[in-house]
Amino acid sequence: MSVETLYALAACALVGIGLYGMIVQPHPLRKLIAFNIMGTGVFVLFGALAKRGAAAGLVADPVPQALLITAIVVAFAATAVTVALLLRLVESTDTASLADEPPAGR
Amino acid sequence: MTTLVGAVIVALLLWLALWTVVARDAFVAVAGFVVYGLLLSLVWVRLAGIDVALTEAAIGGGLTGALLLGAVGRLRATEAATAAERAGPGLRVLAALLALAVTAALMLAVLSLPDPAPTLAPLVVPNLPATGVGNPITGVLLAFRALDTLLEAIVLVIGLIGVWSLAPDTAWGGRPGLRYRADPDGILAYLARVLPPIGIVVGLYLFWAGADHPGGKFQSATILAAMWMLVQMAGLGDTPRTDGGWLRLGLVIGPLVFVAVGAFGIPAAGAFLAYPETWAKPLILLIELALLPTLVLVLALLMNGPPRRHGGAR
Amino acid sequence: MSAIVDLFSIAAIVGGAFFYLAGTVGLLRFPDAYTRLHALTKADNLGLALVVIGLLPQMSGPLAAAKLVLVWLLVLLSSAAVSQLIARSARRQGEGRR
Amino acid sequence: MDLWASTYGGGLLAAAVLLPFVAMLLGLCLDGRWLQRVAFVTMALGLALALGIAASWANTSGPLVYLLGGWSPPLGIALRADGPAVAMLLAVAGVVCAIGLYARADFGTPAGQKESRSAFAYWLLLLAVWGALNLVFVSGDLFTLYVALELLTFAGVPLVCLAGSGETLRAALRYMLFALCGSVLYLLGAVLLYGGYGTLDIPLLAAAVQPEPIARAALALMTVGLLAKTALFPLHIWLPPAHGGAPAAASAVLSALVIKGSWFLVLRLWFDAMPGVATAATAQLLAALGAAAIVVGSVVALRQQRLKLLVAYSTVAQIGYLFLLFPMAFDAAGGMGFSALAQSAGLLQAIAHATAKAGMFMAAGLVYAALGHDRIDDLAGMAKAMPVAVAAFLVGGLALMGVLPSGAYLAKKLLLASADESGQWWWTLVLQGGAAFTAGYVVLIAVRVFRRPAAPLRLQPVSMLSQGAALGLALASLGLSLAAALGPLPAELLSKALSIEELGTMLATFAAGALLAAGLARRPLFDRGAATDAPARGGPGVWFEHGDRLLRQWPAAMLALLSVAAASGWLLVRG
Repeated sequence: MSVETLYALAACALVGIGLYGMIVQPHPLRKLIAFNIMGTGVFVLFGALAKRGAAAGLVADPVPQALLITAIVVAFAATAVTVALLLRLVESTDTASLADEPPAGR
Repeated sequence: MTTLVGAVIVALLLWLALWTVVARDAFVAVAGFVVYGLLLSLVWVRLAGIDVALTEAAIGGGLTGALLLGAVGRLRATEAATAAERAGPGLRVLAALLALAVTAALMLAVLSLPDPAPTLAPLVVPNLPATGVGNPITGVLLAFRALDTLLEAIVLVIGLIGVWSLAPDTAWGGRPGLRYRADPDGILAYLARVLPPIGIVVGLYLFWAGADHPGGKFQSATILAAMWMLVQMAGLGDTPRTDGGWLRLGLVIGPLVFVAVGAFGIPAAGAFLAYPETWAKPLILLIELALLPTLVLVLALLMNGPPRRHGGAR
Repeated sequence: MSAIVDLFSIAAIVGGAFFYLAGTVGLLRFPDAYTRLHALTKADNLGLALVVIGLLPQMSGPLAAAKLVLVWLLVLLSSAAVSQLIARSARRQGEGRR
Repeated sequence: MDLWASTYGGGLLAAAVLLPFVAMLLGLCLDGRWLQRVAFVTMALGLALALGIAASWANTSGPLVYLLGGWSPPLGIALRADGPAVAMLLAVAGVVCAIGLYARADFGTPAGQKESRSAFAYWLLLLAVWGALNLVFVSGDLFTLYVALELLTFAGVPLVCLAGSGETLRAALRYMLFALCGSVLYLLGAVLLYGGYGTLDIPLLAAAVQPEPIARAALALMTVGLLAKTALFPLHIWLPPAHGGAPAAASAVLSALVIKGSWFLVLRLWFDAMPGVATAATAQLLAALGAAAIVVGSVVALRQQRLKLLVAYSTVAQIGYLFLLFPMAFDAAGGMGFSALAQSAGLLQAIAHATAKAGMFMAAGLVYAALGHDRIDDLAGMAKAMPVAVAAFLVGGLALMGVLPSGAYLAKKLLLASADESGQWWWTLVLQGGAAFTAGYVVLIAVRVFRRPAAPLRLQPVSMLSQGAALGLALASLGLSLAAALGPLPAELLSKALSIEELGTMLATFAAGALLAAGLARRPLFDRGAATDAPARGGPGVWFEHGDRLLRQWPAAMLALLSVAAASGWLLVRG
């Protein structure tokens, strides 16, 4: 098996691991970490595909690599916004629970 | 041999990811994620993506890790309550089965990928000279797919607007983050005096190298932002007021110059975001130079969080 | 000539790896923050030094070698500062006064 | 004709995308009052640009194309505007302008005051949403579309918690996390497509894709990711608290516009990027979820105590309608024989919903502003006290029901015709029955507002401009089919509009709606006493409420997400 395929398959597993964490971890921070793992799984898959696309004297296809840089920055922005939201939620309610608000009968 | 090394890295990576996801303690999970980010940079090196490795180490591992570490300390008190909501065994099994099914389907799809792989590299190489830059990734980012890069800068600014919008009304226009008071003779203050000059040189070097070698504005901006935050944390400088005119200007100068240069392309080269042949490299450098302050400010301010307090460095 | 240089590199890097291993074992096995730091900082700094020395003759030119040395100095600086901070925060939290 | 050449007027597309973003950047460095001025100037310019694009499109055969930087795909990025994109550009420009007029009262900065947090965030984010939507409509590249989706999410989420209360923060956080999960799935699909075909350009992909594992996995993942962002039942975990809790001017943006972005992308994927991969069976799944959304959303809407939450649940139901078009695109043989017809119907429905729902949220916000609450049981007398706002609400409701000559009426006609031709009679039932569910909550509110109040109402004055904007949008939705009939759609659809048969259907719809409202609402439809603290009625309505609450738990929603992904993947393979 080529190294690219190995990394591509590992990337699929990372997506699965991240999804599992998104489902079972109740704390939003843990969900955020799981989201980041899922995201990096997608990135590694793209990177492996880029390596597969090595041609014309380049060691890898530069287009996916450029897109990856964009995607990493976007994922960071997402993490920053989510962390700010979470900290603000905890500041104003003292809980980080995402559970449903009490049934509509306030 | 390479496959063996690859297999070891993959095994470690998956183990760390799993450990991070299932760990009981949030701090342990964050620590695991930081290590995972470092290991990931190694993966990028092995996947021949030096530019991506630098970005991942700087932003994905470094800034994200620091952000999470900062958050986890302030969330200690909330962990016990949410731990009570932990999924039961039945749900965990169901979740694992579904995640496994998705993984398996993905793997099947990946294994069915065509061979040889489709690639745009043969299209990039002959068109690169027209952009005047030597690093094909910079060529893609600032010429062929310049729109994405412009939008990405706008994404960051919108993210910052979103973070700022979470401020308490009373603190609006004030300074974000905590005011750090560190021992002026302590090691942190020492580090914050010694490291920034070196960091600025390294950051600017990465920026300059980006046109023709791995590196570029993002990696450079991350290092510069980190230096700024180091100075803040050592108590040597405060975070800026968020209503400052110069600060606001710095936040938007990058994308605005980008749009202006793009518009210049309409009369000069026939299309928005097109560069006249001989001017391509200077124009690209101009865009990158204008983006640098925006990126440094936005990255650092995203780390600082919403405005929280008035009053300055007393 | 090049074989001797290669042998030197291999020896130095293997030596560096050994110190890393020792440092990591110390990190995992030692009882409290101070002894762990002790193992980590001393052994890892020496390990890194050996790896860098081993790699120096392999670099393409003096500029690249200088970069490597710069990397080494930066790591030394940051690890010294960070271990000091960790030790101080451990003392503030009262660890090791049992 | 060369597929990859910029067309005349193509540059307007780049201008339409960049104008709101540039205005946002300028507004960021300007003082509060100037920010608002910039926003209004941008609205006027943006509306003019959208009209210009429509005019250029009408004068060109085929879509408008613009190659950014002169680089043609697959290396470069092309902006393209076909009929659906032009229609959405126009509709969004119109709705944004109306919302802007409405929001002046809530987020305006009076002379001499400093910039306030909420005004700063609202105007900048409104512009950001607009730019992101325009990008969604005209981008021809799947990765640029990913960035557009993220722009839309990052701009939409903070709008939810502008008020800053704990509950809205929680709603925003849920929205953020669930939407992020959706974006990752979308990006994963795009990555797979690049690995399979070496391009992310939509027309190039359409020419290259084959019904094979890689394309099927990509389509399933991307569709489900987008469904999560659109909040199609049972993935509506984040929608009711987010849309119900935001300030009305923000709810209108979120409910009318933001969810249309991800929905539009589903359309793009199914009909433009991968038409050969989508199957009739998967379309049935999407429409089945849509039908469930209509029933559950409408019934739970009837059970709400607050007007804004009722409108939010109405959005859950109306999103369902937006997915009924998918099976109608397929003919009896399983090919995409009716895709143009179904898309037209879907777009009409989307625009009708955008206008009507924005109007309804604005009306609910005005009621709240005037009364100080929006408890449905205490709305007696409002019809007399605030006729314009109440009219906006009810007209919007009628437009959603598909009363003549609303856009929803025409959309329903188109879908019914397609269902007949392709022999899918069961969707005829859903289409006809769905209107009755919508009628349910419209009748409920009508009965409540026309009651005589127990005590005279004391109202705060509200802006006339805001009321006018709300009513204008609702009327636009109600008159949409007239505009559409003047345009590209077959006029004979409206020819039988005034027949006895049609009037009978309408009356039957109202009657069925009244029965549903009487049977399922929290309180009897015509309870005389104003004893609003009496316990709510039980019965089948409660079961729906419980089911809805169960599905909106995080783990349940995530499991539903993965199950829908797995099911659509399976149905794509089985064909």
